[in-house]
Amino acid sequence: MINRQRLRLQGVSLAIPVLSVFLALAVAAALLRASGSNPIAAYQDMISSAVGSPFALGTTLVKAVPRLLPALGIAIALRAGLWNIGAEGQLYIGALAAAGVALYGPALSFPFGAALALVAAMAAGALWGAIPGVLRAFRGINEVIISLMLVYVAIQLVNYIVEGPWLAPHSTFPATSIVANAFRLPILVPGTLVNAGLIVALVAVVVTWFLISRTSWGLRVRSVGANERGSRVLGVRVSGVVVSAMAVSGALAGLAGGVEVLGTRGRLLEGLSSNYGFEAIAIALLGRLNPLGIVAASLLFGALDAGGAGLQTAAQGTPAAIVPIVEALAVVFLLIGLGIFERMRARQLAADALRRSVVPAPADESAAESGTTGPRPPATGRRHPDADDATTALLTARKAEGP
Amino acid sequence: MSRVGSGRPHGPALIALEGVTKAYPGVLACDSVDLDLRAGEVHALLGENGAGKSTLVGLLFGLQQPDSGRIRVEGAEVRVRGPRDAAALGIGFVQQHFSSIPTLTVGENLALALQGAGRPIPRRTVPARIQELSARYGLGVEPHRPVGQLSVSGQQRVELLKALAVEPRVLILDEPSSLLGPQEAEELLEILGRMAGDGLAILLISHKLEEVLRVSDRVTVLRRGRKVATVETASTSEHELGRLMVGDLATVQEAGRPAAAASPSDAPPRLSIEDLTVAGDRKADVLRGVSLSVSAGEIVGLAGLEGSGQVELIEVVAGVRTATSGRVLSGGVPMAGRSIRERQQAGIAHIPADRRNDGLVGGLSVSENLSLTELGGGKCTHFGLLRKREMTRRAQELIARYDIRVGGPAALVSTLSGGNQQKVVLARELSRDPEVILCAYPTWGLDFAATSAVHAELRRRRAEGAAVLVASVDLDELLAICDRILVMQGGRIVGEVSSSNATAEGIGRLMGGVEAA
Amino acid sequence: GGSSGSGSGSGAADAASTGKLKVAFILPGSPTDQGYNADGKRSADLVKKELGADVAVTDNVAVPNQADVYRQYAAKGYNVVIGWGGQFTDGATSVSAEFPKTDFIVVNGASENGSNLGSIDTDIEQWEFVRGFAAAKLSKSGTIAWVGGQCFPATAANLHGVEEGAKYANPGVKVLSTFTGDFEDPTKAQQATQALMGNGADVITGNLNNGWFGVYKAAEGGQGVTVANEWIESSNLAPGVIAAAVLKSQGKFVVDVLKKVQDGAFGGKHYQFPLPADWGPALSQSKLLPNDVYQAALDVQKKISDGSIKPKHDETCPK
Amino acid sequence: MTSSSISLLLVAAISLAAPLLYAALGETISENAGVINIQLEGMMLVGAFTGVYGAHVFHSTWLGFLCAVAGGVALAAVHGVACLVFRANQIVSGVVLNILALGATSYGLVVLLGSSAGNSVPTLARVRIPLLSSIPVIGPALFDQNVMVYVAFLLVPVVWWVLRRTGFGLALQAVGERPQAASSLGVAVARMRWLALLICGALAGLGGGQLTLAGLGAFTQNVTAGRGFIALAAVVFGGWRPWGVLGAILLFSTADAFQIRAQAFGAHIPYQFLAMLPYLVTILALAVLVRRRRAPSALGVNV
Ligand SMILES: Nc1ncnc2c1ncn2[C@@H]1O[C@H](COP(=O)(O)OP(=O)(O)OP(=O)(O)O)[C@@H](O)[C@H]1O
Ligand SMILES: Nc1ncnc2c1ncn2[C@@H]1O[C@H](COP(=O)(O)OP(=O)(O)OP(=O)(O)O)[C@@H](O)[C@H]1O
Ligand SMILES: [Mg+2]
Ligand SMILES: [Mg+2]
Repeated sequence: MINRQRLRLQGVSLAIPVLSVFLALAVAAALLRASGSNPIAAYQDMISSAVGSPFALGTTLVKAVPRLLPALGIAIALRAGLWNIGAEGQLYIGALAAAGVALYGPALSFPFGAALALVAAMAAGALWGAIPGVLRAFRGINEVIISLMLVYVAIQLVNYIVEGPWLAPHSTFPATSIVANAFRLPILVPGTLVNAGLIVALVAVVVTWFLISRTSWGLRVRSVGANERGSRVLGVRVSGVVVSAMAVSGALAGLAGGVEVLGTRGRLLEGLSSNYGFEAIAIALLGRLNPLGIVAASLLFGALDAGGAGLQTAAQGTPAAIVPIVEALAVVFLLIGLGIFERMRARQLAADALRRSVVPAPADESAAESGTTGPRPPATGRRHPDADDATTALLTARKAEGP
Repeated sequence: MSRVGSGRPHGPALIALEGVTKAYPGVLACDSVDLDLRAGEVHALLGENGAGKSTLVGLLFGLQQPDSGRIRVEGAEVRVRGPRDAAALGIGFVQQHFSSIPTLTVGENLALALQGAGRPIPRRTVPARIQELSARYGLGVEPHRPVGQLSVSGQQRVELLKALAVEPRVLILDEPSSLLGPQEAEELLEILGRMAGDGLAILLISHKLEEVLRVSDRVTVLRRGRKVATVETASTSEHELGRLMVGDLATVQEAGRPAAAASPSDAPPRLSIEDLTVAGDRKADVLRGVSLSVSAGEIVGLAGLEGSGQVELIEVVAGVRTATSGRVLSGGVPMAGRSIRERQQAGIAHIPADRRNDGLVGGLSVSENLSLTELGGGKCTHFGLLRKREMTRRAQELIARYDIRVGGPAALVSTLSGGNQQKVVLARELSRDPEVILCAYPTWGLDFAATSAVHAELRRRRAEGAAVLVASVDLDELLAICDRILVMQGGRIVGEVSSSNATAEGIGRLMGGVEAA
Repeated sequence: GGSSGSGSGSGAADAASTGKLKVAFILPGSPTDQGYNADGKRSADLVKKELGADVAVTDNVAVPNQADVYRQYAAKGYNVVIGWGGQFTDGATSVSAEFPKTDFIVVNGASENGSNLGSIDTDIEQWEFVRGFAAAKLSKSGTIAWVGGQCFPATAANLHGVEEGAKYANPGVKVLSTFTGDFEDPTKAQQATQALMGNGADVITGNLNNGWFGVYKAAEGGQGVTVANEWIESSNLAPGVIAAAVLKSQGKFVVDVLKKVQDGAFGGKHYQFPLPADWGPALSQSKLLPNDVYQAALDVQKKISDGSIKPKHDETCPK
Repeated sequence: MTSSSISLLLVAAISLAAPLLYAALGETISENAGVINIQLEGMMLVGAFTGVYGAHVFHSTWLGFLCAVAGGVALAAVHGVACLVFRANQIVSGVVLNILALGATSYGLVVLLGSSAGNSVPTLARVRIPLLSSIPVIGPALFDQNVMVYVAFLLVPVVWWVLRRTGFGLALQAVGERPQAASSLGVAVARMRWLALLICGALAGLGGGQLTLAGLGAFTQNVTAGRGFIALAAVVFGGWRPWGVLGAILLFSTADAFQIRAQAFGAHIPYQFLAMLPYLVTILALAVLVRRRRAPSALGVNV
């Protein structure tokens, strides 16, 4: 009985993403019809350019990577109770550093050149991310504003560099020269666009998971995120954690910039990122700050982006804006679906408790709360998704921002 | 101590709960509970942590809706959908967790409460209303101070004021005295007695059996969401109530008085504090020239009203707060300039007053909480990597040793009951075998069984030669475990008594008497 | 239509065999911008009209997505895919290698591969010289202004063309210039224009997209301030201030190059277009533009096309 | 700089501040009630669009403003459904609604306003206040602007008064600070949050409308160009209080008005660095004038 219910909940949880994409497509179909396009054909093209062939799948992966890396970083910052809104800027600065090393750095041979450029990208991203961290830790200044303001500064800086000092000779648009092969991330799967950036991203997923859950630094980060004041009382140097978490967060975003320059684009140019760093905020939270969840969420965004090219070209007569509309509606419906799911689950658990009269455990033995007595589904201790926990933690941390 | 109960003959039920049941996801918090409350009585509600007391009274106030069962007011079935309904029915409520908005002033909070109860009054008249209520019940508060800046007892008074402002017929109080000093608690009990005398029905939740015996007319005991019994106070005893609550008293360690101060040796004190001063956030200094010393094998108590500086003193020694002047020496070594971590390594343990916010990290697991102070040094980590297996093993050992009732090391600390949370703090701090133990309010909000466990552990540590400094507002607690008690008032030490010849009344006068000046 | 990476140029061959040309345009921004992207859309319409081709347009293609869109069109069997702007060079370069049977053109680019990738550009300073000349003649204060978005070779050449033309008309003219950092933000452009007007400019030129809306609004707030904008006659957008436009719509060049494609003479080359002798007026006329100024400007245009005036090509950004 | 150019700079600063001020005051109300709106930018953008569309359809600038309000409220309502009803994370919802707003207005621009005739509406005239407007230097900036600029600035004391002096404001803050406590005090938490959110939507919509109906007389794709984010930052910078928010916005808009004029005055600094100026000034001001106010405790936390 319980199993059947649990199965049903699992079924619902799997159906939600599918259903929400479907609903978004249904709404967009009306817009496509209204402007004279054939929705079925448009969607066929959309799906085939996202997942229809090995090449398409590769494109989805390539588009997931620059979202995945900053999202991992944002998740780390959030684990420490910090909002890194500035991943977009850190990404650009990372790209700038990678291009700088590749174009003007030492003449290294293949793996070393690319590796050095990636390290430079991470270092530069870390530096850009650490600025709001330092101001937060030592001056108590809200990291949200600083990291956001630094996005605009970073973009203008990159514009300056590619429009002026590093502009490629005879270029008709603001971009540097193509970097030498020793610095490129090579294509992994011939016949697709999948480059070694994917490996970098996968390594980053594992490393992030490892850092957070397997190192003493990760434990300090989670501790500060969950309770800043308490962590301080327990002897954690909070300022160290704040600065390092923001730096690591920036490093991951910077790495994304490096991967874009050395892998996908081959050079630094204006408009390198189309809001990857901002979308990554949604991805990190949608993935509930959990590396695997973030991988899934960035694949969703990557697929929607890759599908966008198919949809855009098929839907002649319909404004290209149909693509972001589908993308956003899919996520809005997903959010609503998850909300409905959480409600169903809570109602189910309360009903279980009533039906079985699962009595709270003896006093001072709240095993019932920690989910050990009684045949109850797992994970009941976590009524709120991690993301909400992080928000709560963040706000608790704010409270402790004493003089 | 004299009884302050109304002693009036009991009338018919003013308000009654019939078979109410309330389930939370995974927990049946109230299971067919019956309870009736009569005009003019003080009715106490007892039960261990998590027994369902707060949930039950929350139903009366409309904070939650029962899954089944009825609420009757003067015989008629009613639905209480929220505080506005409750106010209309004449129910006032002082919640266990303060329900004031800390950033708003006392006056604004009162205005908000009245507005929420459906009885808004013009903003101009609020101070006058506060004045009037304060005068009637002897509750001094300043209308223009933000509530967050008041001492805990001040906040408690604001809660009372808000409940009384709606002129209730029924007043529910959920652990109102847990943070009050003896004098204030005494005053509160008197007020309650007076109000019952005026015909109010009062429902009082408390963990202090002695208080319950003194003030109530009847007692209802809950255990694991079920009602165990309702008894006439006159015909019961502390022992019987304890048995009703816990079920089996044999598991509870008996709290005996300490043997008179073991051997006040001539050895230099383990912990000494010299002329410590801490400037306050506001005008008055928090600590003013405090000096004291604690020897190895001694428990020293710090008595005082909430806000008289005991907690701050402990925080300075622990390194959480910095002193403006003065010295702290541990084992003769000055602690100035040492970080919290370094003090921990120097053998100082700290059990903070606010365990949820200061002592634990709720979002982490039990084993992670137990390891947080052990990062580095190889016990739980190896070159910066967590030794998960070792952490789990150690956590299991501590869970067993300190009898922490929890599913396992991986359970989130926030899911533990208050008593078990406190045991996690104790286990973590004491597992380092500290030579100096600082505790503030070590049993705040804990039930009977948990309290005795904490006391027993502190006594055991003393026997092993630790120097223990305990701050508490609960004089009975200090009398039960301390060798010496220092009384603090307004940031100074105003007296010292040896626990063998002290009485609660005597210390209480010392604590409060000077303050009145 | 599946989009596989390599070797699927078959669609293009099919289309070619049916004889009807299929051309796709990829625009970087919004075709409603009354500027560069609108000209792209207009060029697409011209191609349809002149060549009877099947024309597809995709707008708002961000830099990171350009190659995907190129590839979609190539895979769908379009014979020619045109990227509207130099920033499409990278996408065209990579996809042209994957689809050898499809031709790729970058407008305002410089790439060529000798087979299926070529580009189109114009000697922009020759047009802008005419605009600069008219602007200086129009100015009563002797100060004109140029408002731009960002500075890179093409936009710098635009500015210098205007400057040179203005100096030619009136050696004592002052040409003020500002880059707002954003072609699209009309509020910034409005602010910049107001500032330039505050410094005495009474004729405003420039190089913007959506930013033009802000220029018009600012000019409307001034006294006797007029605007000389770009691409096509569009004085209906702000009849009170738009005195002239430099007519440099690139559709005609695209048609020319597409004809070469049809004739099999494309050859993957770069095509650079000077102001042609048969261009027609390079300046639009309006009631705000005195006829003598208009006629003088047309004279200048004639001298440019016959080579007696040679505007310099200068790509350097002002320091 | 001469006094007349300073005067012109101030005129520009004040009119640049107005749209930001509407959005930021709306956000101040909403954040005080615990609802964070990353989609402030999106609400401005939708308001900017519906404002122009409304003014075009109804041939009235004032009805245009009304439509701007409706547009902002509509996007706020989507946020409310996602977060207040279905408990979605407020940040995720906000980020995504920005994408939706940009897509939807770009779509609407092509479909509804595509023709250049539709995309040109009359703008508000300036209303010169006699005497006051002739005060040297500051007169024109403060007393020779369009009506909606005056309204924006008058809203500052109004919002202050509502938040600090009315029962509604008290309840709002209670909800943002301690929602559980507020609920037990009888405050209808959900209703208050909805109200605050919709007011924010209305004001953000007005801010967008101010940009297009008072400023440009047209809608262009992404016409807000990040101003919603600046308003969001101003709320934090201003310490969640109307007067602080006003200060933050004036600082930013003055720096912005200055940087764009610096080139016209012949400053030999690359324009990219000038464009950074407002952001750098904000960072610097924050670093120097440390004012640590904390956010409402329950900001972004669903209840
Ligand atoms: N909102 C809630 N959601 C889920 N479970 C809850 C909630 N509130 C209370 N519980 C659970 O219901 C049970 C009864 O809790 P309640 O607060 O009523 O206990 P209590 O008797 O007041 O304890 P204490 O003496 O510690 O205050 C506990 O197991 C508690 O964890
Ligand atoms: N943010 C911080 N707050 C408090 N202490 C810190 C902080 N960062 C590092 N430390 C302390 O600095 C030292 C080095 O930290 P780390 O945990 O990396 O050590 P480790 O390499 O794991 O050492 P071991 O191998 O002995 O476990 C430790 O004593 C650690 O507790
Ligand atoms: Mg309780
Ligand atoms: Mg370690």
